[in-house]
Amino acid sequence: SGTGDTKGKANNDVLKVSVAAQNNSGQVFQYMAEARDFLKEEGIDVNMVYINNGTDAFTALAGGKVDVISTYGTGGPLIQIANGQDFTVFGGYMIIGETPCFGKPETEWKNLESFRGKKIGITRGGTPDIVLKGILYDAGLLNSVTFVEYKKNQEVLQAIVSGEVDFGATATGYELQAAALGLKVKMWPDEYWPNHSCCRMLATGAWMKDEKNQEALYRLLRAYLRAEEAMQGNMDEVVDLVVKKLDLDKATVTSFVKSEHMKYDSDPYKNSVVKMWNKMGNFGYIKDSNVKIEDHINTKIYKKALDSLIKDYPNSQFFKDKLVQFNQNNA
Amino acid sequence: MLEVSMDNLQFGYGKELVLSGVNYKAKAGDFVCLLGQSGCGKSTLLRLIAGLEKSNPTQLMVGGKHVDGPSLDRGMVFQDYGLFPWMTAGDNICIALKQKYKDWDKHKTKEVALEWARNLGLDEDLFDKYPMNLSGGQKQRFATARAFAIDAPLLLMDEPFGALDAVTKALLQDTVLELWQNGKEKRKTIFFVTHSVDEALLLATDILVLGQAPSKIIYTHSFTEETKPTRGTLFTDPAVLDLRNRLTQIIYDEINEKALRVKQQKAADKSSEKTSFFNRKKAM
Amino acid sequence: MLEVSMDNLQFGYGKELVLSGVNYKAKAGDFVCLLGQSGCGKSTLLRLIAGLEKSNPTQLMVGGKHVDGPSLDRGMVFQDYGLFPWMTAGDNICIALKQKYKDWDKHKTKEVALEWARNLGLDEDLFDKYPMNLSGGQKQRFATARAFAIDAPLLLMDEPFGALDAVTKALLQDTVLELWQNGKEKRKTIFFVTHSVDEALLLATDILVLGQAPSKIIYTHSFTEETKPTRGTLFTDPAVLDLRNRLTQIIYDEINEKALRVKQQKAADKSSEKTSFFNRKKAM
Amino acid sequence: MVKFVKDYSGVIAIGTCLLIGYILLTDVFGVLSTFLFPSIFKVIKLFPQYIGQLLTGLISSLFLLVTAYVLAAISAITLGTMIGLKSGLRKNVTPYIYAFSAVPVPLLTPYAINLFPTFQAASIFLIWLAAFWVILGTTIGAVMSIDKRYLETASILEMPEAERLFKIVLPAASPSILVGCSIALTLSFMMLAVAEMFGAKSGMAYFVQYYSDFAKFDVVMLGFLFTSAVLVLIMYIFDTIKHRILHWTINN
Amino acid sequence: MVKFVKDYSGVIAIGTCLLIGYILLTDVFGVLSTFLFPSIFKVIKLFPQYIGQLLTGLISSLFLLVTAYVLAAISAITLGTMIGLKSGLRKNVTPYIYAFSAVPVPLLTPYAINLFPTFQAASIFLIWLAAFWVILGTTIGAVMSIDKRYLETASILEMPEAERLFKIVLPAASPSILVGCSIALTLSFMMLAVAEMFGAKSGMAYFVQYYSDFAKFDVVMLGFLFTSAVLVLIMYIFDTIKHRILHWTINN
Ligand SMILES: Nc1ncnc2c1ncn2[C@@H]1O[C@H](COP(=O)(O)OP(=O)(O)OP(=O)(O)O)[C@@H](O)[C@H]1O
Ligand SMILES: Nc1ncnc2c1ncn2[C@@H]1O[C@H](COP(=O)(O)OP(=O)(O)OP(=O)(O)O)[C@@H](O)[C@H]1O
Ligand SMILES: O=C([O-])O
Ligand SMILES: [Mg+2]
Ligand SMILES: [Mg+2]
Repeated sequence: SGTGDTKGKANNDVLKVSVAAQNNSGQVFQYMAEARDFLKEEGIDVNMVYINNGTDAFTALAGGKVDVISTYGTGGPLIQIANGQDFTVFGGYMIIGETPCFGKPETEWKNLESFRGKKIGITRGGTPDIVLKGILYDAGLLNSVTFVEYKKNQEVLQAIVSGEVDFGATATGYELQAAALGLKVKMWPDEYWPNHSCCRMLATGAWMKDEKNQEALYRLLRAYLRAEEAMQGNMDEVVDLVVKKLDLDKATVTSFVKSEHMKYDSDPYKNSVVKMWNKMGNFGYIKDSNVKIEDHINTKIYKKALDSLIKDYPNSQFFKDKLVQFNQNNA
Repeated sequence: MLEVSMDNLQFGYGKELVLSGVNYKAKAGDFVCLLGQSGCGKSTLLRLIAGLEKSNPTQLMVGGKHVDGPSLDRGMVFQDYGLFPWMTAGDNICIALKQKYKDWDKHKTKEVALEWARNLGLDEDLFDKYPMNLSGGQKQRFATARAFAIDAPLLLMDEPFGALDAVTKALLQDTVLELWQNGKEKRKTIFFVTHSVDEALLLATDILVLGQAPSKIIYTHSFTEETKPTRGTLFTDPAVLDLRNRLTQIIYDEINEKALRVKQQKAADKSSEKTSFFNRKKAM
Repeated sequence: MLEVSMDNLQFGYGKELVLSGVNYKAKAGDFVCLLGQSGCGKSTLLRLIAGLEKSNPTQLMVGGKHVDGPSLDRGMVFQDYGLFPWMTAGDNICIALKQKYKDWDKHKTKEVALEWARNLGLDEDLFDKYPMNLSGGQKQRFATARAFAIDAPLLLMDEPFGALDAVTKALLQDTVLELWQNGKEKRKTIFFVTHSVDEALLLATDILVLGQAPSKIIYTHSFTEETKPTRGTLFTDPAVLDLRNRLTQIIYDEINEKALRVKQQKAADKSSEKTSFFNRKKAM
Repeated sequence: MVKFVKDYSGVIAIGTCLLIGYILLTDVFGVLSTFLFPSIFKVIKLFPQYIGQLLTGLISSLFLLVTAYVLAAISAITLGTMIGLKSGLRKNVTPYIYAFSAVPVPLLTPYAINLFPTFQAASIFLIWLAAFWVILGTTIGAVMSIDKRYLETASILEMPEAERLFKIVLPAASPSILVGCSIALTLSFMMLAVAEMFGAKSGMAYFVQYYSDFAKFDVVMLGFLFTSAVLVLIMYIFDTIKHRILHWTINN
Repeated sequence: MVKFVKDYSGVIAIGTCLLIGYILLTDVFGVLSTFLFPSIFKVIKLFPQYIGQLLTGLISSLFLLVTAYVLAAISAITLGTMIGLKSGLRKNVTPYIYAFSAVPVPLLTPYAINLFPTFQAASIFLIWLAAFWVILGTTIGAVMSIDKRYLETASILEMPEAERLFKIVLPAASPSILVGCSIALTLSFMMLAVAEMFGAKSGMAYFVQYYSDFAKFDVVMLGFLFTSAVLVLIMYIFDTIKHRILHWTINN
């Protein structure tokens, strides 16, 4: 199948892959790979399809309308898998997203205990929801708080402002808006649950059986890994790309792209996924499932891409470090 | 030129009987005028013949066959005209012509429609008006023109000249007679409801008087070719004058009998002292 | 008992003039019958007096004031009845009574409505029927009963007895006359459109004949208390017979003149050879 | 019972066909995705387990629906009648009615949450808004095209405004207004999908969305069936009322 | 120009009032949240910057709208006429119409994505569905209540089915059907909010949703204003056509 020696020369048997993503989360690897021509070099043609609702995206993936989904968190896809969808995690996009828990300035928050008896606004099934519930479950507080569900992060913010809820957790990119509404970040979930796993990249198992498709994913991951390398120390360029692509102001983009609570990472992070799976079982998001999550994580393609890159770029410390990280997190 | 036979015809809206035991046979080519008090069932009878109300298969036959729905064979002028308000008056005639004469082109259809309108004293400039912008008599004449235009062998006309001034009415009566007579051996059969005894005398070969509800035929009169009144003899021939008085008297008696019945009913019900209006009148 | 004066009254729908130069003054208590060919503008004139069409402030006054909208002072019977189809026939009378006699209770209102219906020969069991289930003549009589019930000083009636049989019509003519005469010094002013010269002769104190469009008054006749015909003198008094012939002739001439005009126009337009129907008739 | 079967034989026949069609497409030939279109037998078996939740959902949905719908009917019919009767007013406000109705209700959620004190109020507002536009539109249309003879007769009787409205204008316009009301009712059900997406803990659309988020499409299907049954029942009641109001228009 | 101002003086006056009211509520007294309700001046200034995106959005939205709407109008009027004319059929299918219309269109996105080959087809389906229910409902209602005299006259003339349909049934029912069509048009706009949430790269509702996610509520407001202007324009055209079709009902 794939060869490692595509370096530097345009591939003439270009493979196509369509990737569904939320149009409002920065597709940084994609932007960078485009900007640096990595996609062309790797012989992969990515068609981005923007779908704003997880369920719609999962349906599109299951029905073969798209080949890959990239930014729908971890929890949503795991629920689908638990219910019998033939999805497989083969890579990552962010290991932690910037998913703060907000509150009004006057609302007191010292530690997890401060949540007791309070109302927390979330968007159901989103990463902030699952991570927060996981943390509260471990702290034995899950049954002592009331969760109020919204469909959009905007609505969560408005609900905090209007006092309908005491706290609210949102997805990436709302920090400045929250500040504009006079809200303050009260806690960062990733401080309580490091590397909890955020957006995963998935494809269906059936689709991935085809060797040509494996080759496509392999090329995609190579391009994205190269993009990830290129991003190191170049976050300003990333910010500019996102500003241009998303028509956002620089301050907003900077706030999440450069945040210490945001880690872009293409590693599948099998261990984190399994941990989240187990926690979701604990607090009831996954029930009576006889699915083995390990069957739905494929780390081989990523490993192969990484290995080939180390071979192609023997001088890159970055890829070597990625391998170390891989070995730690994908046991 | 279709014969119509009613054999113990009975009909009611819901449970309430309107017609009961109506027996009559109109020969093909007869011109039958229906007289009768307001509300006695004249329109209902026409609707039955037209096939707009369901009748019992054995009780009503037209041209030897049971009537089981309306058809182009039976032209009708409705008491309330029934013009399509979304078409010009002229198009109301044209669409009828189009059904009958499918091979005519637009031009020919319009020519003939215009001719019919003219025959009924309707100016060409009314042709393009919508029904809502016509006077009562104009609407009525367009409806009549439409019925004439399809040249059906059986024509059912429900007070077609009720809204016309005396002169226009007289002219149109002549037109109908002419139309009917021109048919020669293939004369149309016409059922013509009117509230004017004179009109009936002038037009009919046969006059029927309908009685109280549930209504049956309480009087019939047939003219022969010789006895049929004309405009000349209508007010002079003693036989015709006598017939006019008889017809008027029959309707009058029928109305008074009903008023009496109502009054007795009421007296029985609540010994009301009020005298019915219709009883106060001793003579017209 | 409202006087009506028209001073060079002019009116048209859009650009087309219907009435032009109508001059007339009806004294309070007059019973004015309007005659005229179908489509000449009789209904239009009544609508103007009723305030349903806008007239020029100087051209039409009722009771000394300009008409700028309809009012309870002017009862109207529409040519097409205008009953509310969502109310029973009886409720159509009751709702009118309620507007005029606001203090009456339901029972009293219904009693009076029933009385009016009875006066027009309508059975009590028709009272609860919906208009769509009534015969043409029944609808017309309910509309008349409604107009009578509000007891307006000015009554505008557009062919109110057009759909009635001869006997019922005669009885109702008597009722109208009675109603009008009973008013004594406070007699209603009545404008009554009819297409029957006889009806006009029997009812009117004043007869107006309207001419061709744009229409004006082409003939007027007033009766005095003594010369006013009755049912007895209608067909015997030579003066009345003469007047009837005159009126008929006027309308006839008017119609023929128009037909001639149309014909000449057409001849000029396209040298058509067709003879107008209205010209073929030499005499009625 | 025999009569019932006879009266509804057509309905039952169509239902049976639909059912068989679905079974053929799923269980038998597996044409449809089994994930989104589960076996109907599986769905029915879930009923006892979820009936409690469905009923709770029904109650909270009905609270939103009834409140919003009644408010919408009253406000839209009142306003629509006014606008429909006054052609001058109509000409002037029509562009604004169109302009405001162009704003997609589903995108107004942040505004609703901001402007209203509770999320229930915001939910009611969103349902109200959708129903309002529909009833307003039909009412204006209906009132505009009332046969002018009726209004003329009313003005000859010098009816007071209120009586004219309730005895003449509304009855004359009622056939169209009621069509609008029935569409608005269906649309209100649709808007539950928007209104119960925030701040709700139960509700018929919440139920569907919730299990859809958890990829339990058999339960989702149960929710759809339940919602449909509820609407059919409500529409049956609505039609009975409508039939009573409109008996004077019935032709056959 | 003078004539224009005179004809539309009421419209302009109302517009001015609304504008002043908004300015008072925002810039002057700051009653409304400045976050969600930005200064109108700020919004207007954004116009040149976003006009390109808005126009691209307009084109892709119009493609969805026109396709879905035309299909909905044709299918719903055809079906509605059939059902409205045949009272037997009507009785049997009505419960199913209600049942299917109860399913909230916004919750059907996964099914649409699954069943249709492309995202665009799925989007069109969702808009179609919403418009379809509305037009179907009004058409059935309108056809049902056609004055039976017209049908009687048609049957006396033995009109062929097609002619009866186009010359009698549809014209007689057209006043109500067109009210339904105009509501359906507004609703189609609303459904853009659902249809452009997946697979779209531009569109009027996409635009609003996109900037709403990033809390750029000034741009969102611009999107609303633009959408409204488009609908007002479309409705103006629609009303002109409607007026032409219905000239025979115009009373004043
Ligand atoms: N659709 C209907 N439903 C119930 N009753 C009706 C219906 N149509 C007519 N009737 C009743 O049947 C009787 C006969 O009505 P029909 O219209 O045949 O009378 P008519 O002789 O034509 O009267 P007119 O001379 O007044 O037109 C009347 O008493 C009327 O009230
Ligand atoms: N709304 C309208 N718009 C345009 N023209 C009209 C309108 N109403 C009536 N007309 C025309 O005005 C003329 C007078 O009509 P009007 O109804 O007053 O006649 P009429 O004397 O009452 O006739 P009839 O005896 O037939 O009822 C007619 O030629 C008619 O076509
Ligand atoms: O993008 C996130 O799922 O937070
Ligand atoms: Mg009759
Ligand atoms: Mg008239």
